[in-house]
Amino acid sequence: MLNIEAIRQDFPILQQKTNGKPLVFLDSAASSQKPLAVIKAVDTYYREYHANVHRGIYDLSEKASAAYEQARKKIARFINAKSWRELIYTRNATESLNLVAYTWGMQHVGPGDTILVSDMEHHANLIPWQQLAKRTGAALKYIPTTTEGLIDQPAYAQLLDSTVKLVAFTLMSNVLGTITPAKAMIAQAHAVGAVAVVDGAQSVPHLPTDVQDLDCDFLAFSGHKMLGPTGIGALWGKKPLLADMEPFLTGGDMIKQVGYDRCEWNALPWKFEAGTPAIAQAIGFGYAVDYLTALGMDNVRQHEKDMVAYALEHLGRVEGLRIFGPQDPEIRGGAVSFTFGDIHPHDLASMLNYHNIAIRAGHHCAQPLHDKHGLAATARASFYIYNTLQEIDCLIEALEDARKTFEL
Amino acid sequence: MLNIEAIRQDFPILQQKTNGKPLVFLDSAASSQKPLAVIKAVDTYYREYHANVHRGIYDLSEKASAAYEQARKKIARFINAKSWRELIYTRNATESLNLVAYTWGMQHVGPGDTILVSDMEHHANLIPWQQLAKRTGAALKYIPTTTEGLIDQPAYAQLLDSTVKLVAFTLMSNVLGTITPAKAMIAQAHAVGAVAVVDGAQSVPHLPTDVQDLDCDFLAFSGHKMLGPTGIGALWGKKPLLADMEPFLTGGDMIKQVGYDRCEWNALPWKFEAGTPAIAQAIGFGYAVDYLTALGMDNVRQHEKDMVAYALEHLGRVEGLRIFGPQDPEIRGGAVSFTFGDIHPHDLASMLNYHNIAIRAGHHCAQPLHDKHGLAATARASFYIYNTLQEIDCLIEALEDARKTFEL
Amino acid sequence: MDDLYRENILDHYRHPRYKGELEPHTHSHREHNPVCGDEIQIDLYVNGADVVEKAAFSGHGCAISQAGASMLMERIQGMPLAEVKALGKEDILEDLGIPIGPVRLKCALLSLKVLKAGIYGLDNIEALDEDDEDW
Amino acid sequence: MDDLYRENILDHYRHPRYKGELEPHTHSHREHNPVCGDEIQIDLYVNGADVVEKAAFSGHGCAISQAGASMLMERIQGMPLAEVKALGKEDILEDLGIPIGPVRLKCALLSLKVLKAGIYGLDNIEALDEDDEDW
Ligand SMILES: Cc1ncc(COP(=O)(O)O)c(C=O)c1O
Ligand SMILES: Cc1ncc(COP(=O)(O)O)c(C=O)c1O
Repeated sequence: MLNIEAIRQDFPILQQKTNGKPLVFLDSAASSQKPLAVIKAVDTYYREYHANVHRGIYDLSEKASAAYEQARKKIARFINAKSWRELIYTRNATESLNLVAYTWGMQHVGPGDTILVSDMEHHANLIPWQQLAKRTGAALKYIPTTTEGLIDQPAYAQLLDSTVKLVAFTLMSNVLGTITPAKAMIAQAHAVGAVAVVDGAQSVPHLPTDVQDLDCDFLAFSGHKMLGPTGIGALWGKKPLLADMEPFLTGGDMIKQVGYDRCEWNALPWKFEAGTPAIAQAIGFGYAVDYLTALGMDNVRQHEKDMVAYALEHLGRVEGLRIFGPQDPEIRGGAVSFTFGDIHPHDLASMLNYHNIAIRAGHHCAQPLHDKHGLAATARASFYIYNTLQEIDCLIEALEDARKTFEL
Repeated sequence: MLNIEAIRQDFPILQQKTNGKPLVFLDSAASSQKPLAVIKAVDTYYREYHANVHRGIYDLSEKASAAYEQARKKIARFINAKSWRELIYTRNATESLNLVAYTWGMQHVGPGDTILVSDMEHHANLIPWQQLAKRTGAALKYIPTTTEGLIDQPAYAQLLDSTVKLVAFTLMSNVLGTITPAKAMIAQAHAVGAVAVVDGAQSVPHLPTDVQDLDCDFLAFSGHKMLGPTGIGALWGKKPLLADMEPFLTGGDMIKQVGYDRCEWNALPWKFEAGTPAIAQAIGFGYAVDYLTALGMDNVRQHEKDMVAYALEHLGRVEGLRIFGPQDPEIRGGAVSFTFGDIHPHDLASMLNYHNIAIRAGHHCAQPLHDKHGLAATARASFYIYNTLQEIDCLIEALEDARKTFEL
Repeated sequence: MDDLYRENILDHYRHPRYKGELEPHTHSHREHNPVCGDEIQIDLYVNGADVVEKAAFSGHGCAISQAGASMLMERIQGMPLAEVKALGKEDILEDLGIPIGPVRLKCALLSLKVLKAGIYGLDNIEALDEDDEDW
Repeated sequence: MDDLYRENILDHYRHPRYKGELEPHTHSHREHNPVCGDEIQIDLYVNGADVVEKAAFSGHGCAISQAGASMLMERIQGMPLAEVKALGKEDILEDLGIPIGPVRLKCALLSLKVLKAGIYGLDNIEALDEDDEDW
């Protein structure tokens, strides 16, 4: 069990009040808040040991390099990687997915091949594949989801044939909350010889992750959604795949040897990290992972289930409120998207903001999914380790206020 | 004139002592230290107003978005851009250069075309062009530099013909210090219809920059070398060029509209910023630019000239010490590379580290240039706004100590 | 109650003025804001003296965009075209009379953009956006 | 004086033991560390009893890599091949007897890598590196 009150003390931003009202932050699916341990790790880095990494032969640089690589190991262990060499730092999950598309994709996908993507993906796990299909002449096909937001399994099975080279899908939808049956889907993809790319942007922060058990080929996630700094993310990939891939960005640090007309790439993971990296951010990411590890990801998940169960029950009772996605907390995460009568989600978000409640409104970077459901926008409340059941009550109270204002 | 003592007070790291010795940090060409204003800007961001940007309809997100975009305007003005829309955030100069290679390069360069690059470039402004040449079938040719490290102007003029589509060169060498005659070189490139890419990683931190006066087409630079956080850099480009370019990374935030099989890109600059950006880092970068602007870039440059003049004179008198690059402080920046007898630069750096003096040793990510000069490695001392003439004296004293140890 | 939704705005939202299409019209333009799904069409009838004799809007969207459009229609009835062309952001914000953050600003200004694009005959309202905002 | 350059190391650097090439040899391998330009070749003569009867190194580089190579040569003269194969990082660091940061570690370990690559017949010492260090 998480001690939420103790956790809340670690987050300076939650101590703020606006017009006497505490902040009710229900937008962690977009980006989480940061605990003091992470904020201080970054601060201390700049105050005490900043220097460029890897090449410096002086104490500061050695200390910075060690911390940078230490953080990588923490993050790699957090997802149960086989080796820290499989963990590549990126800016965010988006860059991680683009990296795979630009490298593995451009090397292995061609005309006649198929790329499979679920139809509920975030733009980050959709547009890179559209672009790859355009560049290579491959076909891009969509794995349909049911009205409730579940992967249409028979349809998926049918789409899988020998032309499929790559399957990409989210482990947890940022709109519907759906947790996909990733392990089975990956095995099915492997059975036809396809590589499986998992978007872990929502799942890694909220669920225990074990890439060896999942057996996926690539996993993308972001630091900022899991208590870490902005500007840092990760791509995990299986070593043999990464080893065979051409580099993505090129420049300093990713080479072993450079001449005027040839280059030899550096060992993994540095082959994929060109230029001065996000050093402070990587270190902060490591502290974020420490924080989550100390809480225990099973506990993090349990708290989320409790929140979602409460939200589904109580929000579900609000008249005129329509919740999207699976109704069973066991197969969904803490992003709860909804509409409220005909109040435009933008108006709803503005109203709630007046109550110092932060939710998101829009298509949440999943416009095709919204189009498919005939919606321009939804409102979304999402939860994390610092949220309480009472905050859901606050949300409901504010919704009732909106009902009055808009004469719903 | 800079008040160096006052400036030093702003840098927490310079207050440290190791074994009673203050830190003599002479590796700012690799990465600069950070003033309190920047450290605190990042810290305050996380404590008080972190939220994902652009789409949030609540106070935190609006505040974060405003600060993120405000920083962009500051940075754009710092280099005298025509519009803030020309300023794209990247991770670092390396990513900026890769962005140009992957987008403008892939769209406009083909077989039979020529890419021109100086032979003293940092790997970041070299390998992306090697890769582009390889991918497109274009020829990559090198603008030679003289033994002193100056652009060989007649050779450059001769290389420029109608096949040249892109010319890329540094405005200030990170090894030799050379300030290239960029404005003239750009005009010459334009005269044959080529686009001019300037690597400003070293120059933007150290010199006043005016992209409208230079008339370059693209300028790449990094925040971390100019007092800013790690994990943030910038690409500036002329609006018409940027507008015609395909996006680089794709995903959230860089689109206007997304369907299952088509996309419409967002307006500049966001078309090139996919996913959750390095928000805290961009804001910190803005504060770094404020700090430099308050000092005045003319003063920053003057201090550097004073440092270099002193270094060339006094280091130049050390027996057995060989300095590379131009001897005239007017045409060089504050990176001073040297060898000292036959002491290996790595040994030199380790020795100096013992005196708490941080210099760099190696090929400084310019291996071909080192090969060309028949060197495996050099030692490099580099200066910034917080360095004093006395620190050069410390360096010289420590070098004399190394002479004794190695019986030079 | 929320400052953002003062009675004035809610009133325009619930009871929009000059809502509908105009026939005949001299100008008609429609735009869609994909981010929130707001859609506004504005029809004008401009007479020989270059005066907006009639104006009407149609479409749907959030309270801010709809109230903003309704207020704008009120404002421009009988207005010389030259004055319409001179209308700016400030005028819309003045009408709404509330502080508006960057995301909602797009909602608030949608009708003005549609109006201007209609008058200037531009297909793409983003063009206006960009030209306006180099700094 | 710098801890890193204790008399012991400087002595090996200035007066390297077993420097040169071996003829005849049973094993010879050379590697180059592009980052610092260090280059080391190690020649071995291993007899029928699988004992390193003779070992010598050649090449050039920084004090750490050269002293490290010299010390390693001293250590392995007359050593059974099985023991040579069992040599590790720690042994080299013990010989050098000083704390060594990550960049200089590459210098310190270069000779060990050349030795192992020579014995195992690997072209690429990086392979050893990677296999060694998944964690
Ligand atoms: C001249 C030059 N160009 C490019 C770079 C690359 O900068 P970054 O590592 O920040 O991408 C550097 C920094 O080392 C440099 O000195
Ligand atoms: C499911 C999913 N995938 C990918 C992303 C992209 O993450 P980022 O913006 O950090 O790159 C997000 C975040 O919005 C997400 O929710």
